Amino acid sequence: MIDRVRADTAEAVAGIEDGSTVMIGGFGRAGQPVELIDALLEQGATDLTVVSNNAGNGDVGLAALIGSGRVQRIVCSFPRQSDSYVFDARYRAGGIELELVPQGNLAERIRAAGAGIGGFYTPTGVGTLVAEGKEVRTIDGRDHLLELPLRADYALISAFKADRWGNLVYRKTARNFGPIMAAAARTTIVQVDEVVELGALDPETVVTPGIFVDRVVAVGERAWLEAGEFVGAESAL
Amino acid sequence: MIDRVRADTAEAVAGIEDGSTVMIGGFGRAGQPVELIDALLEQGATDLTVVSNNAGNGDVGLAALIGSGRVQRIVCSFPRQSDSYVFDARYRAGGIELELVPQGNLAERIRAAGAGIGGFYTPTGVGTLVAEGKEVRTIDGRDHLLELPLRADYALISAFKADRWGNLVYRKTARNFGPIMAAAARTTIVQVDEVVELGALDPETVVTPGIFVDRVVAVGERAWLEAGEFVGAESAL
Amino acid sequence: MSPGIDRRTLAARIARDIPEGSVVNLGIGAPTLIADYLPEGLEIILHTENGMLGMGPAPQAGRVDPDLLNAGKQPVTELPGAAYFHHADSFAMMRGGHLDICVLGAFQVSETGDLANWHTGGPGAIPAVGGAMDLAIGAKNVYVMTDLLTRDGVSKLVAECTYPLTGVRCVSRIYTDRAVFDVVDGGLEVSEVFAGSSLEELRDLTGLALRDATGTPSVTSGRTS
Amino acid sequence: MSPGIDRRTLAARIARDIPEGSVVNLGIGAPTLIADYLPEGLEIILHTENGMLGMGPAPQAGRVDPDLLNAGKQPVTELPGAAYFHHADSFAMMRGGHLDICVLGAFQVSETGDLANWHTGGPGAIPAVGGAMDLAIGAKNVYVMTDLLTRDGVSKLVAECTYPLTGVRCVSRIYTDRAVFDVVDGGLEVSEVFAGSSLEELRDLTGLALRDATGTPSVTSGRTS
Repeated sequence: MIDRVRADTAEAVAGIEDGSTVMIGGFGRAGQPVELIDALLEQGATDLTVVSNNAGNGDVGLAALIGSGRVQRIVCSFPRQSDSYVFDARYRAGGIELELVPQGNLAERIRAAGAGIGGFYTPTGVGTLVAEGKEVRTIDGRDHLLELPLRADYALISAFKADRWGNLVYRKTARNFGPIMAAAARTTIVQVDEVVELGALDPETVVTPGIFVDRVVAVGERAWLEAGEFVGAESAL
Repeated sequence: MIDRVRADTAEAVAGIEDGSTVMIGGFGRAGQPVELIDALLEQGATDLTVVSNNAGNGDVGLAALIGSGRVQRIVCSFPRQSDSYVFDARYRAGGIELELVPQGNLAERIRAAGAGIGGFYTPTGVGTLVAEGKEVRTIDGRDHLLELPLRADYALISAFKADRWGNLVYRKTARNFGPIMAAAARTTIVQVDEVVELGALDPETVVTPGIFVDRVVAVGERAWLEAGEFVGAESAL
Repeated sequence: MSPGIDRRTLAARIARDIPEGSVVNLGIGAPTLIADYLPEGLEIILHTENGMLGMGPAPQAGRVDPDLLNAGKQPVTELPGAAYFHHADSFAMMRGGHLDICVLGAFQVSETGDLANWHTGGPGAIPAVGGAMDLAIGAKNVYVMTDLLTRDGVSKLVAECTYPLTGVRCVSRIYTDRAVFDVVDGGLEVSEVFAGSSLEELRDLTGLALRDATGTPSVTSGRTS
Repeated sequence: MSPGIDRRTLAARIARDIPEGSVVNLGIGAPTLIADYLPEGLEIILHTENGMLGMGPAPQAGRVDPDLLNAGKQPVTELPGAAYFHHADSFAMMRGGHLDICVLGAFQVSETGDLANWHTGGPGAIPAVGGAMDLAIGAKNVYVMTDLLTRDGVSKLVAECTYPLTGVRCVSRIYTDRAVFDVVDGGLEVSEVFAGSSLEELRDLTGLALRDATGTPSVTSGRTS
């Protein structure tokens, strides 16, 4: 029997080595695997390279991981936000290396890693600072940059529901980087609201097939989903 | 009001010019837009380049279009099948040009066209006949071929249901090339079993958003779907 | 007092140029205001790069869904006809030329349509580009919404950008508080001047040789078939 | 009479080497038979390149769904846990190295693991490659299932392929009606000889310097975490 379900988040993140490259899903708070990041904080791996769209918000999740000094390098598109003070301070102090990648190139590089594409030509970034050091090639009269795949040892992502094979469905804009990160990492770890019976997910609507998933952990349903009322949920954004 | 629904298949294929490149969805019979191909036969456009996985089966659909002499060139991965006699005869007589592309490179080239990728490096085909004339590049110690996007003037595809914005859902393995061809063509024409009200398709399960679709035509529900019984359907394969 | 129109008036002005059926991405900040002025009853589809078409307005108080955000991480809603997709698919839409219009803010726009809107290049500045470069090169029509002058009174329309670029020759139209400019071969054309400004004054403020096209109706191209 | 085992016996033999949890693509033709011998109760996930994981056996008579086909365009069924996806995603799975095993037919396999299985190269032959090249370079383990000899008695295992290649150095194991061969650095190893054959005879038939590894247990690598 294939059973990718883990008992708790500690078991889900077990074995992440120092020096690993870890992709972390989410766009702002939506889809950010907060409970897995907390478990990674607890687990202790250090000298990490993190690939994520943002560089953390407030003091929790990715911001806390960065604040702990365990992230050596971050690859992202939008580190600076109104509440990214933890990253900001560390970056200004020279305590973290930043590779800034336009969001679409970030997504496509992650997709390329999962899809076995050795590299691709993109018009995004031509003539800008992010083109520095990159091959430029004119195709059909338009300049393109060569971009290379972005792989990871681990992906930590958040989905809505999973079955024990690791098939995933997401919810609204929390889908964002989940499907492509799941395919780009050697080991993909997913937190979900709920694990359902095999066969309970409609095969037409599975977004990430279990082939891309290694470990699944249920972190409990969020009260605001159950109630259909989102009073006070603003503070969770 | 955005309304991409057309009254009939003739209206759906109107305006296809001689010399057009036309993508035709389907893998075998599944997802093949038979009614749209029939309408294109009737419409009369000639000197076509067709992009499709196969080169037609039996005497109908794509085979009939090829048999009519209106396809000058075909780009596909698997022209020869047990019942591809129409293509076979025409090819042997020098009446149609063939560009053979491995199926994964075909799919990825179509995807690249829709995704604005100028070209990509793929390990598929290295050291084989299909590598002839192509740039080889070693990336991370592995040889790759440079492949370029495959665009079309028109895509004819088949889906299960649509709304008037052109949002599409597919059914089982009939999905195949539909989503990527829809994005790769300047004008995408879709036949569906049924057009449903805007809002009737669950936004989580829309596979092709209407942004990729220009014209939709309902060709009627297939009796075997209604009945849930597929007696005699073998003959339709 | 400023002789220009205010942001909301400008947002409403831009909204009038968006044809029904367009797929539009409104950038973070001021361009987001445009959504409030899209004509009731016309179907215009909003794209947000974090994976959605058919985005609706902000939710009512107490109805915030933390899984449903726009690119500025603000809560939004879902309209009938919406669709969700992942980030690679979302940026494929942009890069593949499927968006009709995007509206972005700017630090500077050059008279050839170069855009600078992501980085001051100053020492100590933390760069953050997000999806701006992808939008700038991807949408069929890239519009800029900005004040003509910085707070210090310096023109944002320039002969050549001095800030780091977002994209090269990508902007097609610039909506400012004083006038609307189109980027054409050979420079900028003024298609409309708002009350309180004049073409002479605009030439003075920008130092650019602005062509007068105020008599010509403007055209927006959309997906037509 | 042939001294080799028959196709169904060979299919059953291959099925025994597929560990639970593997994701497997069975090529068109003989390899499709393997599905019939996968051990009941073990979860092995079948991939079909036309867009499905979790493919089940052929439907009962009268229950054919024309929208549900395998790569050979034969009707199949859907198992609990299945998923559908489009062609680019399906081949991304292969190319990205996510399939554990594929089993392909062959015209020729070289002792360095080159595979020829799509084109005789003969005049008048119509080439058709399908997904073979993608499978050959993509799956973690590429197995070949074939008779050792052609109908004319010529070995399909060769020093170098003379037919046009499908992939270079891609095959890891060859299951034939006479023996099982592993491609290792420096040539072919025989891990198992079926009744009626001997290593000497295999060397004679193939003309290759086959190493004897019949004492060593064989290993299949799968996704383990």
